[in-house]
Amino acid sequence: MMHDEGENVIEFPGPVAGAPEPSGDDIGEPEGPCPPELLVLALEACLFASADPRTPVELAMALGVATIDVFDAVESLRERYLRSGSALRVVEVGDGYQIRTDARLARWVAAIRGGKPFRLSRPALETLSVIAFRQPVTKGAIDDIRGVDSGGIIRSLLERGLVKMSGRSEEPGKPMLYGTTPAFLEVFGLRSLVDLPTLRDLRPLHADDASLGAVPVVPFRAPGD
Amino acid sequence: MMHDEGENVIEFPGPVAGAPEPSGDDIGEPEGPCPPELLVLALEACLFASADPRTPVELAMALGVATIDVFDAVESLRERYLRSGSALRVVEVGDGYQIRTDARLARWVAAIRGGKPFRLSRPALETLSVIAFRQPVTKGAIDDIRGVDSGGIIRSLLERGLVKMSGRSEEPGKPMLYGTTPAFLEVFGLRSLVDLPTLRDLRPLHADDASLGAVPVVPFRAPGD
Amino acid sequence: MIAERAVQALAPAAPVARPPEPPVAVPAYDGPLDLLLFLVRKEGVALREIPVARICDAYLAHLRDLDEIDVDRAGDYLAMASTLCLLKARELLPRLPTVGAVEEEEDPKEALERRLLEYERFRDVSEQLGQMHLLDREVFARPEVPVSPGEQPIDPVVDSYGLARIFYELLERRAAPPPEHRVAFENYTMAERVRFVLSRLDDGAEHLLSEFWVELPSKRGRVVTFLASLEAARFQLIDIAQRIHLGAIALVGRVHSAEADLSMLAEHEHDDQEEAR
Repeated sequence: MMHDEGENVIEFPGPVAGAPEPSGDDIGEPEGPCPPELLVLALEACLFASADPRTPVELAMALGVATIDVFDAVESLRERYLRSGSALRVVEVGDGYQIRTDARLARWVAAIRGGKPFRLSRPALETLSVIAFRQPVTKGAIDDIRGVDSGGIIRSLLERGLVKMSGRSEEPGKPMLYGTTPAFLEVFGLRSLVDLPTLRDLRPLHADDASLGAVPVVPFRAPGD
Repeated sequence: MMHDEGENVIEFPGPVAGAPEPSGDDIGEPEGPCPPELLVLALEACLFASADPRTPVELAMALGVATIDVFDAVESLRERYLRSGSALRVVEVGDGYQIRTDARLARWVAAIRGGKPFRLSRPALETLSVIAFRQPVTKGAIDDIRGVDSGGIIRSLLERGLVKMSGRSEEPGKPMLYGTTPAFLEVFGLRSLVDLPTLRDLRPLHADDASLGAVPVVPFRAPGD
Repeated sequence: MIAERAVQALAPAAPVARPPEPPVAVPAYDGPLDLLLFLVRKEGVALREIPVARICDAYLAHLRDLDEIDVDRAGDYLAMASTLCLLKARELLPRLPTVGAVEEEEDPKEALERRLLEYERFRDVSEQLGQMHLLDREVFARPEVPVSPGEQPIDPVVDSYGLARIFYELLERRAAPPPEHRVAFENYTMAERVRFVLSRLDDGAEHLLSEFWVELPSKRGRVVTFLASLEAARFQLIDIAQRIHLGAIALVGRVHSAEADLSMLAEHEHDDQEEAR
C-alpha cells in the first residue's frame, strides 16, 4: 500500500531560494532594503507587475527604502522611458504611479486587447437614437419617448464614450442634458450629425406602409421588429 | 413605475444582417498596417497590454504587418531591453512572446504583489519531471519510478493546470495517461518540451561496483510508455 | 504500533529499544527510494553489502519522526525493507542448484539498482526544474487587466438608417394608444406563443429570453411567452441555455419552425378554445 502525498504538494517546507516568505496580506516586506543600483529596476518591475496604481508608500515598503528614494527612482524611470524610446510611460494616477502605454499606440493596444466588439443592444440603440435625434436631451425626455427608465443604459453609453453630458437644462431641477460624442459619429460612419438621416428622409421610404413595424427591410433583427 | 434596463445593455443577440461579422477569434483588425517607425513601440505596447503570451500571428494581425516583421521587431525590443538596462525581458513561452520581469528582482515584485508566493514542493517537482519526460504516462509508471504513491500529487497538478489527462493506456484496466499542459511550459518559461533540462545518463552507484556492467545504460522504458 | 513491530521484525538484529542515536541521520526525504539513494550515495554503502538492519533502523527512525504512523506510508517502507531482506537472504544463503530448464529471472539486486538509478535521474532533473525561474516565483508577467468599456470596439449593429428607423418606431409607438388597452395584446395563447418563439429561433442563433419580453408590455404576455418557452423545451423543440453561471438565460432553436412537430399544441389549442368559450 502506498501513501498519498497530496497535502504536501502546495507547501514546500522551508524558504525557497530567491523567493520571499509569504507576507500575510497586502504589501509584504522584503528582508532588506533594495540596493541603490537596483532601485530603478526594482521599481520598474513592481509597477510592471501591478495592475492598479501604486502609492509611493506602498512602493517604499516593498522596496524597503524611504519614500523620497521612490520619488527619485520614478523620475529616473520616467526619464529612461523618454530617452530610450520606449512605448511605456510612468503616469501619476490619483495618489499613485502606474506604467501605461503611450497614448499614440492606443490603436494597436486596442487591436490586441479589444477582443470581440461590443454589440449595442436594442434598448441601447433606442436610447442612443433618442439622444442622437433629440440632443441635447434630458433623461426625463428619453424615458418619456421610450416608455421605460433609461438610467442604466445612459450610464453604459456614457462609459462606452458614445454619449456625453452636454450641459444642464433650464427646466426645474436643472436636469442633465445628453448629447452624442465624436466616437458616436465614428462608430456609425458619419462625418457629422448633419449626415444623420432625418425622419423626413425616412417617411417617403415607408409612405405606403400603414405602420413601420410591418416593414421587413430593417437592417437589424432585434426582438422589437 | 419604470423598470431599469441597465442589465440588458450588455448583450445583443445573434447575427445581424448588414452588420460586419465578428472575425471569429479574439483579435480585432485595425484599419491599416503599423508604420515601420512605430513597429517596435507598437509591439512593446501590445505585449505590455497582454497578460498571456501572444503568438507571432496574433501580433502580426493586431499590427497589420507580416509575421516576419514581428520577429524582427521582437529582436529589436529584446535588444533594447538589454541595452537600456531595463527590468523587463522578452521571453518565448510556448508558441508566443511575453514580457516578464528580470529574475533578480523577484524579491521586490513578490513583496508588492503580496499574497502567497507560488510554490512547487519537491514531490510535486519530481512527479512533474516524470510526467514531462515520460508522457504520456500512467500513474502506475509514475509510482513505480518514484517508489511512492503519487495520486494526491497528480490530482493537485491537474487542479493547478500543469498536467492533463491525455488519453487511456492500452494496458489492462486501461489506466489514464497523463501529460503536461501549455501552462506547464508557461510556468517554467519553456518554448517546448525540447527545452527541458536534459535527463542525464545513468550514473554508476559506485565507481568500484563491478556489477554495474550489467546495468544497461539505455533509457528505462516505464510500463506506461 | 503494528507497523513499527513489523519493521523491527524484519530486522531482528536491531535492538528493540530505540537506540539513543539514530544509526543514520535521515534528512527530510521523499519515500524509501529517496532514503536508500541517500544511504548509498552519501554514506557510501555498497548495495551488495547493504546492512539491512541499519536501513531498517533508518526507516524505523523516520517512521517515528512522522507525526503519526500512516499505515500507507509505512507500507511503502515495508515493501522496500522486504526487498532488501530478500537481497540479503540471496547474499547469505547458498543457491540451490536449479533443476530442469533455467528460468531467466532478473537478479533482484540488479532490478533494485536499476530502479534506484532511474529514480535518481528524475530526482536530479526535478532539482534542476525547481531551480528554474518560475512564473510568479522568480519572474512576473503583467497582471490581467480587464478590458475597460472605452477600449472595446463597438459594433453598432445597425447603420445610421437603422438608428433613424428605431427612433421613428419609438415615436410611432408613443403615438399609438397604450398597448394595455388593446385586446389583441392580451390575447396570448400557449399555441400562438410556442409558434412565435420557434419562429424567432429559425436563424439558428441564440436569443436571450429577456429579448422576447422587450416587446411585450403586459405581464400576461411575458408569463405566457415564458411558459411557452418551457413547453417548447419540454418537447425538445428548443434548448434553454445559461452560458455563464447566474448569467442570462438564452433560447436556442433545435428545429426549423416550418418542420417542427407541433402536434403537442393541439391540446393547448383545445384548452384555449375552451377558455375562449
